[in-house]
Amino acid sequence: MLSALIFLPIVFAIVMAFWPQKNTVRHLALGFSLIEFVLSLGMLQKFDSSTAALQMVEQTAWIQRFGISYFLGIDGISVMLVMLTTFLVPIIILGSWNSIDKQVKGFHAALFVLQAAMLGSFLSMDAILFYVFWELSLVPMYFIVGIWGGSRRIYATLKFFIYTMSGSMLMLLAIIFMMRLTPEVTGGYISASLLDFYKLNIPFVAGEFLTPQTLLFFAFAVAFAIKVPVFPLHTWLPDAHVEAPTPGSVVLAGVMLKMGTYCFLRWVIPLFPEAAEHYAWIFIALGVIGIIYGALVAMVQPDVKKLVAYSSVSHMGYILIGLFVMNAYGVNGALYQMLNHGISTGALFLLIGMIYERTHSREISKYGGLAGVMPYFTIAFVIVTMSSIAVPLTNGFVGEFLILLGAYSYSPVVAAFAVTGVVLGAAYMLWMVKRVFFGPKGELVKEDHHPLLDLSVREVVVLVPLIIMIFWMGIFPNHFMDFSKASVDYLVKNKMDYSIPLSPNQAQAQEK
Amino acid sequence: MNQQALIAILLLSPLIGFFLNGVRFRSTNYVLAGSIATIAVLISFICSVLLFLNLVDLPPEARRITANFFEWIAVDKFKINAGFAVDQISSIMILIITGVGALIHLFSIGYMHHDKGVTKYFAYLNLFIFNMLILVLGDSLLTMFVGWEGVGLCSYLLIGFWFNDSAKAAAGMKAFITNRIGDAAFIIGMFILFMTFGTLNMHELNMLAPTIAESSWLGAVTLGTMMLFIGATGKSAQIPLYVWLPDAMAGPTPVSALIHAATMVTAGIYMIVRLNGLFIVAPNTMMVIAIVGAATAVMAATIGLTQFDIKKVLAYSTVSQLGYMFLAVGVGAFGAGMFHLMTHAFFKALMFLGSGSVIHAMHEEQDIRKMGGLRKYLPITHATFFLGWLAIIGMPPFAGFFSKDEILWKAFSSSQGHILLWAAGVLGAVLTAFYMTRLMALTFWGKSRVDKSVHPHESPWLMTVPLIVLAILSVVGGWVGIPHVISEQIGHIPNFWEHWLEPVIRKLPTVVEGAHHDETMLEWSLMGISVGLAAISALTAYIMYTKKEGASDKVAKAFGPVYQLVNKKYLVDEAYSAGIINPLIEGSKNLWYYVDVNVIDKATYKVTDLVRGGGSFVKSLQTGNMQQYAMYIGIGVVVALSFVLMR
Amino acid sequence: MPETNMITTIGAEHYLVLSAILFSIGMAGVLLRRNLIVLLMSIELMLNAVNISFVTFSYYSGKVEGQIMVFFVMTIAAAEAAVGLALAVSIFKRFKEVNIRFFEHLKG
Amino acid sequence: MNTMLADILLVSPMIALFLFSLIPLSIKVLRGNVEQSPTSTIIISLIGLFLAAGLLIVFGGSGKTAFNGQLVFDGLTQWMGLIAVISAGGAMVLMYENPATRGLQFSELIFLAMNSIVGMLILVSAVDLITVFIGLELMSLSLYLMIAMSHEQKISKEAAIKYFVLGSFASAIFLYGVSFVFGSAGTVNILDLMENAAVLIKTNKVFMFGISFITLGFCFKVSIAPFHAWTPDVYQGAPTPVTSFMATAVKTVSFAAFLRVIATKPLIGSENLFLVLQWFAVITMTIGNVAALVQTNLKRTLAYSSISHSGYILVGVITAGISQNSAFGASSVVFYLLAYSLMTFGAFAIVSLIEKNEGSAIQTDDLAGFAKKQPLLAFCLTIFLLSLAGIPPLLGFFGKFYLFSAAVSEGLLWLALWGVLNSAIGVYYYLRPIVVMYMRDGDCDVSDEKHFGTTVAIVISALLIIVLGLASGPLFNMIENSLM
Repeated sequence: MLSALIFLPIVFAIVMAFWPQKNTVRHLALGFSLIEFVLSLGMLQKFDSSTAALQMVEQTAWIQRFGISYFLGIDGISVMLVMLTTFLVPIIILGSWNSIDKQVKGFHAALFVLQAAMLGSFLSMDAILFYVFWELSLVPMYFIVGIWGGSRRIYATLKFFIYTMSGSMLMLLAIIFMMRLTPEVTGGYISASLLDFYKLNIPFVAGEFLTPQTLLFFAFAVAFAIKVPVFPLHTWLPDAHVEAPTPGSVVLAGVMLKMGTYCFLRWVIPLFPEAAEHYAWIFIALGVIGIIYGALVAMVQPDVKKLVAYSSVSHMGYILIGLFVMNAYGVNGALYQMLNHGISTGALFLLIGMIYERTHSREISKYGGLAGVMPYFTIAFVIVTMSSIAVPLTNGFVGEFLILLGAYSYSPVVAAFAVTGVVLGAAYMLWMVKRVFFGPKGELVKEDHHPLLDLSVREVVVLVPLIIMIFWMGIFPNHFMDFSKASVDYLVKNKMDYSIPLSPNQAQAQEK
Repeated sequence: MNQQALIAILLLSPLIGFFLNGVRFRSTNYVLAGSIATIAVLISFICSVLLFLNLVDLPPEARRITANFFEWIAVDKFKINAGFAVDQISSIMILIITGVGALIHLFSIGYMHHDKGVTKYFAYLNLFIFNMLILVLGDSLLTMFVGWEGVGLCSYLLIGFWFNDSAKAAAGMKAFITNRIGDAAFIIGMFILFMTFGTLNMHELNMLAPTIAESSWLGAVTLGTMMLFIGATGKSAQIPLYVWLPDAMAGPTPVSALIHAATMVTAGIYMIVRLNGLFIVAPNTMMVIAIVGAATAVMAATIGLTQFDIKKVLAYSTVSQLGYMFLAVGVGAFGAGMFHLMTHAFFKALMFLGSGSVIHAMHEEQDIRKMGGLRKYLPITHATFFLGWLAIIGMPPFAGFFSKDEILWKAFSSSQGHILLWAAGVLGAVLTAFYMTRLMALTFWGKSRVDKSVHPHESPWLMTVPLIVLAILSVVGGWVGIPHVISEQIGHIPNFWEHWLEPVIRKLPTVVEGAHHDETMLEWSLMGISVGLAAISALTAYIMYTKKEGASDKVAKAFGPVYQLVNKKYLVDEAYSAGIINPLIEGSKNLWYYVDVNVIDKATYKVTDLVRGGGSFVKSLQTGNMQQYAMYIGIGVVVALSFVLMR
Repeated sequence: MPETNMITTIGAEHYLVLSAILFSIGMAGVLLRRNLIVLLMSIELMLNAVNISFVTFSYYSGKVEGQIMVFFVMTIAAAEAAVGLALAVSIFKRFKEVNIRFFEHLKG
Repeated sequence: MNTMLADILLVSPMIALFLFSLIPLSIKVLRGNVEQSPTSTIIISLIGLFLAAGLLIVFGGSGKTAFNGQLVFDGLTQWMGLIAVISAGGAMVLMYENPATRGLQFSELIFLAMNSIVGMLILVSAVDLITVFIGLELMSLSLYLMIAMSHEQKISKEAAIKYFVLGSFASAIFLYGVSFVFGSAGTVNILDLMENAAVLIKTNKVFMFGISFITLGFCFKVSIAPFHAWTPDVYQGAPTPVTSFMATAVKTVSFAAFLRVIATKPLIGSENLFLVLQWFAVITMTIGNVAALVQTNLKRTLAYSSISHSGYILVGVITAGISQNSAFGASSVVFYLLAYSLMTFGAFAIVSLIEKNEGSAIQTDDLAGFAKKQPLLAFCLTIFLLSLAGIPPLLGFFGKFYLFSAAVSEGLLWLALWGVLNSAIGVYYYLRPIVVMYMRDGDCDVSDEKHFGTTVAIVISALLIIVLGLASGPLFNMIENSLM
């Protein structure tokens, strides 16, 4: 089942690459992505949300010499992110219907490979398999930004690739090092299985930096922190977002950034609990700085896409705090906020893409009074804005509130600083909305030679699911959180001695 | 009918109205839009009345109807239901909201009929009612917060309703962001309370509140309530966050009446009354509330003296009146605060609608210097406005008198009270009387200064009917809470208000000890002082602005710089932009420029430059001369050998 | 290795030192001379130094393999000389130049 | 007689190669110095290569020694020999289709190439230092001529003469070392040396002197800094097919011999030599990567990249040297060389295709628009470069993975750390050509010559890189088992 989820997109990509007809490529891609989404719904239906156990496990030996196996599994931590990925891809394809006009086949093939790699990173339970998918996801993204991007696309895509790659190189070394340690717990053989990694008890000495656990912790954490991105490592993100084509931005913000935060939860915290706890303050502090810094810098951006990119830095700061306070509120909230950010920022990028298609400009100062010209577009944009600034009954509120609650129970000071993001978030988003949509008609809005048509039917179809999700997730968060609660609560309770439980028949299967 | 279903209908009816109008927001059919919206609110009003009657049927201590529709957020110990409660306090609120709301909807049909966005307008208005109902019915702080932010959103949308005007859009934004500052504090307050009591349910919080007052400034209850109060200062426009409300007058006038006078802005007071059990054990918070309330009441009133925009005057008046309410709850007079909330809702809504009628008549002219003598053109408006005026300046037996008097008495007599608070209240009353009279005089009385091109005319019945209803309410609204001292004299009319609220309101002891008679005397005399001073003040204003031309200018000149300062609203807005907003924006630009571009990226480039420099160095070694290469080999051999053999 | 006396008899050390000196001369030649042909000669010199060293070791250890190796080395040296000269000739025919400083086009 | 036959069977691949190398040349001589069609030449030699590879597979990996312990035929011989033969075969296909090498003297070129391969096979199987030297020289001497003889090109002559002078210089150093080993240990057979080397290393400075010279001689051949300086010039100057030949086959067998000498464990028992090699590895990785970063010429970039890969492989060689009773390190080296040969071959093959005329220097920027004109080849080049950069799931990643995990398992964490840091630098210049191909507009195309064979070879390499990458586990097991 999970293999099908991962490899179906690869098959799709191959079919795409050799598809003979140029003009049906988009329809085909849309169909494929919907098939994938339906498949993931089927997976969701089979998913048992009452247990923290690893489900739908698939394990086959891959590189026996190193105990590397093709080991897939899903639990509450990953299930919703998988759904997010499969949910966003059809929307992205539909959303980029007109904006991608060269090498259409190549684009969709890359998109499917990217989807497979992202799903693979979420589902892998083997360190090397995970690493393979993790790195693989860079390549299609690299092409998507580099080929279909804006004018400084090459600079941006290289920056993106090298930043991320530098971090993950350290992680590779850390994985190798950890594999060396596994014989202690497996009874003599090397293993790259995450479950065996969890059993490791890596020595930790508080306060001393050069101890294995601390070093490994930072090797992993830096790799993921670059991806998230955490404050001083974030500068690739605005460039990548601004230069990426709309679908690229959506995937990047919607799913790829989540890979970083997801891995904090899947890898860093359970594997190095002492170090994570001991150095949590660093990441919480960086999260707080990220929130405030991202918001302040977003406020003064002249480019609307860059503004949203910096808002991502701010939002990811929340998620980071939620993860590192390591209590049920924070972690549940962070996991939920990952979904929220995926949906609302994805929607924002789609909306910006739609207006960019019409005017070919993203400069805020050239807009103004758009609300009078494109009312439906404005409604959608304002709804998404509200989600982004976490107005209650939209999805953003639930996540942000829980994260703040978690932060408060960790330390009121953290919450006090983090809560400024609530104000600043509203400030930069609404100021942007005001400048773009309200006021007298701006330079671009006035011009007659390209009439600004309101949303087309296709664009409405793109946006409606996202808007439905915004409210559904805001009003009935339990419908979504129930899937992850068991796993997250289990993780929070047992983080010092974590191991994903296996249900009896799965344990048997693993024996074999 | 099932109580829960009633609550559901109450809530959903405006929401459905919102959707019905929302999906066809471009329509200009104002009759249809207005009818849908008004009927939706009317249905809610009927539900409110039914619920109120149901509540009356219950025994006083069991007067509480709750409805839990579903579990909203449940993580670990943090469980919040989509739960709503109708009790003595909220039942009054929903009556006010739906009742006044319905009237204002009706008024709006007339007022907005020429506007292209009329359907959108009604959709927003319904959405506001929905959120406001959630705010008042929510039985936990978090559900209240949903409405709290929701009304903020609607306020944002409605203030910026005419978004083509940049200033109006900016006013909406300002309102939202200012409120957000309060909301941030509100969130922290919720956390403190949740961590302390393990629940956010307001009923439970009141139950769990300690019985002994907390004296420390850093106690959980004190801090928590203080944070909630900061939230309230945002929503209810108190110092230091009041600045958004005057700007909010950019919205259509009925909106000002509904949101920025009658309902939304009173949410802060409502919240405090709802949590009176908690606030009362935090005397420090109470003191701060009282002081802030009194200060706001006086300060806003002084600004009101100098304004020439009819809506701005009313706006500052609202801020001032809200200050009164905070003064009331700050001295522990929760019942009085609620009472003033209600009467204020009546007369301030009336005055706003009246001003709307004037503006409508004057073709969007809002400057009172260009009005005058409108009495003869707008008789109904004038009559209703006149009644409202009497109510607000606290002339007995109009609504404002009873509530304001109650507050002043409590400010004097409560254990939390102080003579200075009382004095501030009286000063506020005097100033209110003055500027309100000035407003009346400049608008309706005296000589007409109306521009020749404008031909004022009385508004249609759709607009005058709500005015009349509200005027009646402004007159009789206060009679439900006639103080004992008066009721004893005029035939023992029971104080319904106090009686009704008694089970849910905790009271502070009165400190003015002594014989019952002395107390009564005192109360009478205080009442006399305030009413008398207000009357004198009103008379002065009347003379100054109708009889003696130019007197006002002389006074203004006499005050000179002080007048300028007050006229410029104490330069608070300017101070905020110079002290906070501009530095923030400039600082952010620098942050972006220095940290992102010059530090982080530069550092990255430095690393790349270093690597590239290394590359260039290696490149420079590669001269192409093979003997040099052989030399490298030789050096390599020598170094390696000496290392291998020497050590 | 038999006992030797530095002063009275000519021993292995002397041969080895000679070999080292020759090797160094050859090395210096490769490093310093400009003429391609001299360079080739220097390389031959180095190889011959090796040969001396082989013979010395062989002689003093009484093992004959060392001398056999010299044959191999000589053969290969000859082949190398042939190839080297062939290159030199073809280059000279083409460019009329045997100064190795001429060949510095490939660099950087 | 039986031993004789056995020995001959063992060396049959070399014999076969030599005989097949004679055929085209003889035909040319018999026809009165008239060049026969290059197609038949290449077919004959490829048959020879296949035969040699087949014989190597059949008789190679038994672990037997031939000719009185001069040659050994074990797993290492077999694997390295196969890699060398196959990549050399690929290079010969390039020679056939590259305008710079496919000329009047094609049969001579092929003859030299085949004999160079014979030298390689001797090199990988030699266990006697003198035999090693002979193999080395046979390989190198042929190579000097191959570089020089392709057409009247100034830079190829220059490359040849540089390579020749420096190569001979290094050979002399190597040989000088051999003589000292002989002098101190009384034998130059590695198998014999193993027995008493551990003692000699601690006690005998002359022996250490010799061993160091030998090691440094190898360092030259595999272009370890600071002995690398010839590499960029020669790789750039040589005709691209010959460069490909050098960068893959020659490097592989040089490393094989290096590995055989070093992995004879006691030899690296000297702490100091061990440290020196580690430093060399670090310097090599760094120099290769940083210098590649600032190159504009594509071939030169690949040459520096090849230097940096030598650094990575040296890490593996060192690991193999110090590991006790484990073929892990050695297997990782073999695996890496396999990966490296495939991807380097592919990269050079594409460069060879793009070369329009003799001596055109392909700059990285010249690739602009290649993806539009030749999507398949551009895709393959992408695969090669990503594999070189170590992006999973391609073969290059697993090569690095095995190499570094071997290093980590032997406690060489800092080398592995340095290696991964360098890989991050490497990513930049490996991505550059991809950027140019896909993201810039231009009209880069392959030359008009026929290029069917090269294309097939490229596609096969690309497929192998993907497939072997996914199936790297069993492959690695096979290698390790055969090296045990």
